[in-house]
Amino acid sequence: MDNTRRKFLKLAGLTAVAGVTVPMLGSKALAADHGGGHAAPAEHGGGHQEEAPTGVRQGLVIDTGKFHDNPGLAEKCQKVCHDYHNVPKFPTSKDEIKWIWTDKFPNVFPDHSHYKKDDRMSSMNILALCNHCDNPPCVRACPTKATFKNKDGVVMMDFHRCIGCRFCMAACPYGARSFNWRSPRGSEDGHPFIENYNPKFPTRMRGVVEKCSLCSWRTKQGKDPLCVEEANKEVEGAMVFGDLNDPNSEISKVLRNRFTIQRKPSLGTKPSIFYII
Amino acid sequence: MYDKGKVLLGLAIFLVLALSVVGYNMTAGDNKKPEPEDAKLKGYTACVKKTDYMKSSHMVLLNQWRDEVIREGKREMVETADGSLMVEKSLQNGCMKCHTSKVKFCDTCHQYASVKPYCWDCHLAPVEPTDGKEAH
Amino acid sequence: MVDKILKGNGLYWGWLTLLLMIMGAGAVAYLVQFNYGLGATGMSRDVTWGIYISQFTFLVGVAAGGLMLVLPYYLHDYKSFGRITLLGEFMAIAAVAMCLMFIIADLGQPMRAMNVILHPSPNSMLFYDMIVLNGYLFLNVLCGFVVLSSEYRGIKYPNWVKPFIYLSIPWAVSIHTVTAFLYCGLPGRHFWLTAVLAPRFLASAFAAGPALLMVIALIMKRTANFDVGQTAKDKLVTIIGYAAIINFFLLGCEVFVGYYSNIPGHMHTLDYLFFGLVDHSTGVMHNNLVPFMRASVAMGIVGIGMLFLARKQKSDAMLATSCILIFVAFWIDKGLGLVLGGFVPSPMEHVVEYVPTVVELTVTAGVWSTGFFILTLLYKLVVAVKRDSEATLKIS
Amino acid sequence: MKVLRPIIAVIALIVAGGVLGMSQGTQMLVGVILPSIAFLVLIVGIIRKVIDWSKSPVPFKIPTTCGQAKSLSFIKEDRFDCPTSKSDVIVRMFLEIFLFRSLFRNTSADVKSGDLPKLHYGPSLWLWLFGILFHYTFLTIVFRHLRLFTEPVLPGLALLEYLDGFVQIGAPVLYQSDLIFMGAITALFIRRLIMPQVRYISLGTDYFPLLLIFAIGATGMLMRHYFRVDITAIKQLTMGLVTLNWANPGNIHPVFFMHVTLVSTLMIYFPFSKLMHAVGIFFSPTRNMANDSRAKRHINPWNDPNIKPHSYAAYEDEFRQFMVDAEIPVDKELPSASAAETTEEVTA
Repeated sequence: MDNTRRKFLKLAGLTAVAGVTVPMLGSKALAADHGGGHAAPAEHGGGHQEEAPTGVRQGLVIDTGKFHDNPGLAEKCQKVCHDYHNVPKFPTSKDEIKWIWTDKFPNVFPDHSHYKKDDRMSSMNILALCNHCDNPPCVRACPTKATFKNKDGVVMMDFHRCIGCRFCMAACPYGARSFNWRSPRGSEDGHPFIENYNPKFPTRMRGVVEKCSLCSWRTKQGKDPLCVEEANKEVEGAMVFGDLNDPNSEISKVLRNRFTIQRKPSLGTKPSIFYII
Repeated sequence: MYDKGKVLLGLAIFLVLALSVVGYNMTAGDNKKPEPEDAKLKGYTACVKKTDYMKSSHMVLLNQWRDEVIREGKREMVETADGSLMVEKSLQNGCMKCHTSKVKFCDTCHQYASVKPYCWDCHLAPVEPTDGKEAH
Repeated sequence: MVDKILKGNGLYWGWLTLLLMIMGAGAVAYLVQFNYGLGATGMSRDVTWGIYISQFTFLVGVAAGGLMLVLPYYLHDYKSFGRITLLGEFMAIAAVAMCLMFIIADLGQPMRAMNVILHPSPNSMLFYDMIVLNGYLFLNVLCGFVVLSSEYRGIKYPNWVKPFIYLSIPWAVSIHTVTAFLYCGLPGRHFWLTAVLAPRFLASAFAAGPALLMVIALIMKRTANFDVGQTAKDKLVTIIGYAAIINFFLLGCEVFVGYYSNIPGHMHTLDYLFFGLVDHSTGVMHNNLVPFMRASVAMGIVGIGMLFLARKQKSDAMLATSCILIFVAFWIDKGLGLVLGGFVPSPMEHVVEYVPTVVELTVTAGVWSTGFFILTLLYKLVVAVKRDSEATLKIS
Repeated sequence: MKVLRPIIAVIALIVAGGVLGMSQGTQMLVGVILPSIAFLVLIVGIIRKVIDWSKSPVPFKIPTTCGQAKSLSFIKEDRFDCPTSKSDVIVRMFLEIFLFRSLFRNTSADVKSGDLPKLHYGPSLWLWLFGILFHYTFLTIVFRHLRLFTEPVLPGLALLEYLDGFVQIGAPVLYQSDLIFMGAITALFIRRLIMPQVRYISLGTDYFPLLLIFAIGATGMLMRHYFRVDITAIKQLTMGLVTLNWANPGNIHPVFFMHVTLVSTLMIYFPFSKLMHAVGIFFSPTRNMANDSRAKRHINPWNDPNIKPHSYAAYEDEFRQFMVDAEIPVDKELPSASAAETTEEVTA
């Protein structure tokens, strides 16, 4: 076989690795640009090592106002996520599984005073999802390393390894984790829990914990997470995804310019999800 | 011979048990080794490893891929054994692209060897054209 | 020695048969749960641990409580405990066995349980819990059987076992401390997030464990004609009583911190447990556990009073009643309130209550029966060997 | 060292199997011909032995008892330790075969030195424990192997495999029976080596089967977990064996042929060795007889039918005169003269 061709292919493979460098340059620009085969440096993490010694830390900014002004947008985000990831819908709330969902402001931010808040805010439905904490208690609690923080700062689940002890669920202060109380492949009264299987993504089996993975399978390719893509499709800037440790990333710019809050910051978990109120 | 009846009965039971395996297979009919049906995707001429290796150790490779992809974030593609093309490190989106039928490819040998991997508890098999419904 | 469990009277075999039947029902219920998934239980997305883990927590205490029976004999050479020391060790074996069964019953993927060893994660408290529980089981099996078989052989236990006995004493403290750390290291669960959780666990354990043993000893006095002796019982009363008082003192500390500081997170669960809590988003009052928790406090206080009175009046019946009261009080306190209360309110400030299902209760009954089955066999052994050796002593 | 020769023998077998399994030419020999012959030897050998045994009479009734025999109504009888009926014997045999009961009753005596040395008898259960673990896991493993000898695979085997590999460790999954099996046989072997009195009575024929079976287990586990041989090619070969449709083995790793050589050796060795206790247990007179010698007459099976029973009374009748002459006391005196006369008169 042609040696140069082999080398080229290897290089092409490495562009997938280089995908992690994508967010640091601003996800918008590169998401469009992707596929052109960046000749990015092969080394993981690229060149921002000196400026941010902690490496990549992917995060999200959610502009709650934009969601409030566009009712139904949050539900669309949830649908695109749950559809793609084969998240089942159970008839009983006890069995419920959700990766991204909405709840009222006082429920999402119980630590913040709700007394004499404006009507807009108290009626707001806030998008909630795994906070991908920089200091995740769930990862600390997991006895098998089935949940762990990856190199991008994303808290991941390895469904193959989870023993279903639910220690992480007790540890998570954000209620972001769901357990497969029963088989997601089943059905009740003729209604399958997963209406349309997405053949590109696995389902889970009963007895494991699952949650949002910040679409790590996509972000590696330089794309935004599904919810971000969906939200921004309708309302520009409703959600911003990027590397929090890169001062030049769009998300860092947003965070510098806007007032944002995090959920339960007093617990020291350092969430990577920020909310513009 | 003492206790003739009992001894002969015992021997008969022993012989029947010992030879029942032969008898079972004689009556069970076709017991030839089935050949997995292979449908390669256009352009692909080889798998990611040699056939011999894949036959004996595909589960090891799959486990290795799983750890690399999920745990280490090494999602880069791998090239086929003859270096011709790249394959995604994924059971659903890689392997099953070429081997489009779980029933005809995976199950043939697994059934023959009585192996029941739990891959398919979570991973979705491609839709089988024969019966039209999803095989999961 | 082991063959002694095969000889017993009708009562013995009848009791074992009853236990076996409940165990069988538990096994069937577990199969149902295994096939359906943990959804067969009353646990939910918000209350993720139920009666299994709460029983586990309580039984770790019972196991650790064995320490209070072992320590005086081995460490202080307190001879009156000669007959109950082994009972304490064997109670710990049965209790730890139940703990392990409850953990397995609670796993979503029990077949992957070995992952805890295959992928050791020293950052997880469950990893240490696995080590200390299995270690404690090993230590008690080793020490218990070596000491018992030495007695059976009419000799003093060998010296090499002494370090293991001494090790088992701090180890008993460790099992309950680590189990408390499972809870009190979790941010965002205010009810558990308290430094006195481990001391409170130990206090209630040192009361509940010996209380159970006292009840069993009184039953054995009647059915097996095996008396642990008045001195031992009197000493046990002191241990149970003071441990129970300390537990209530620590509970009082919790209540003070919660209500005087007036921090909502610290008050919510106490409110829920003793008065009921309203879910702000629905306006519904939730107070399932209130009668239980109030009864627990009442039974505990009455039990402590009766306990000391029983000693004064030398009444076995009153002693048994008081011990049962204390045991049940702490079973509710730790076996229901502590674990279930910790999940209320949920991280999203919703109040979701938990009611165990029949399947779940049957599995629980099955595990308890298995524990009592093990306990019966072990105690049968102890009684038989003790009788033999004491008879030999009298002859010689 | 009596253990040395068995070790050498087993190593030689492993090497031979490996070498022969390396080339296509000899694979047929070691993979097909050898196991076929071995199976025949096993079957024929066992049958021959059984017939031989059944021709050997048990001269006396020797129903070894371990408990109170049936006696007066107020004495409690120990039914299964001293059975008097056939059904109780069946229970005793069942307990013996499935629970190894006589081994469970094993006791050991030891003297503990102290101020006063004490002799103590107590149960000794380690041998029973490792023995029963070894036998039952071996049985499980044999059953599991049926997946290679049946097509379609026997129903029920899948469940057995699932339960045996319930704890999902590794891929292919590790069987719990394999682990227990290897542990138990190792313990049985070590027992022979470290206990002086057992070592003293152990011969090469005691070590050899243990080592052989250990090697079978070890090669089997290596095959599954380390070399990961092509299982379908192996099943093709094994199915050829049982359908008498011998196929030329395909491309199979030599470790498989080591395994087959060792198993074949075991099958050939079996009928001529102590391993025949598996069959012999049915023939053990101390276990399979009812203790009814007082209730039923046991006739010595090798009695010559021409020799009639000769009772003492008849003997005395025959020799009374001589006995009286020799002044040996007799039960019945010689008929007195008068008595003789009256008799004669009556007869007359």
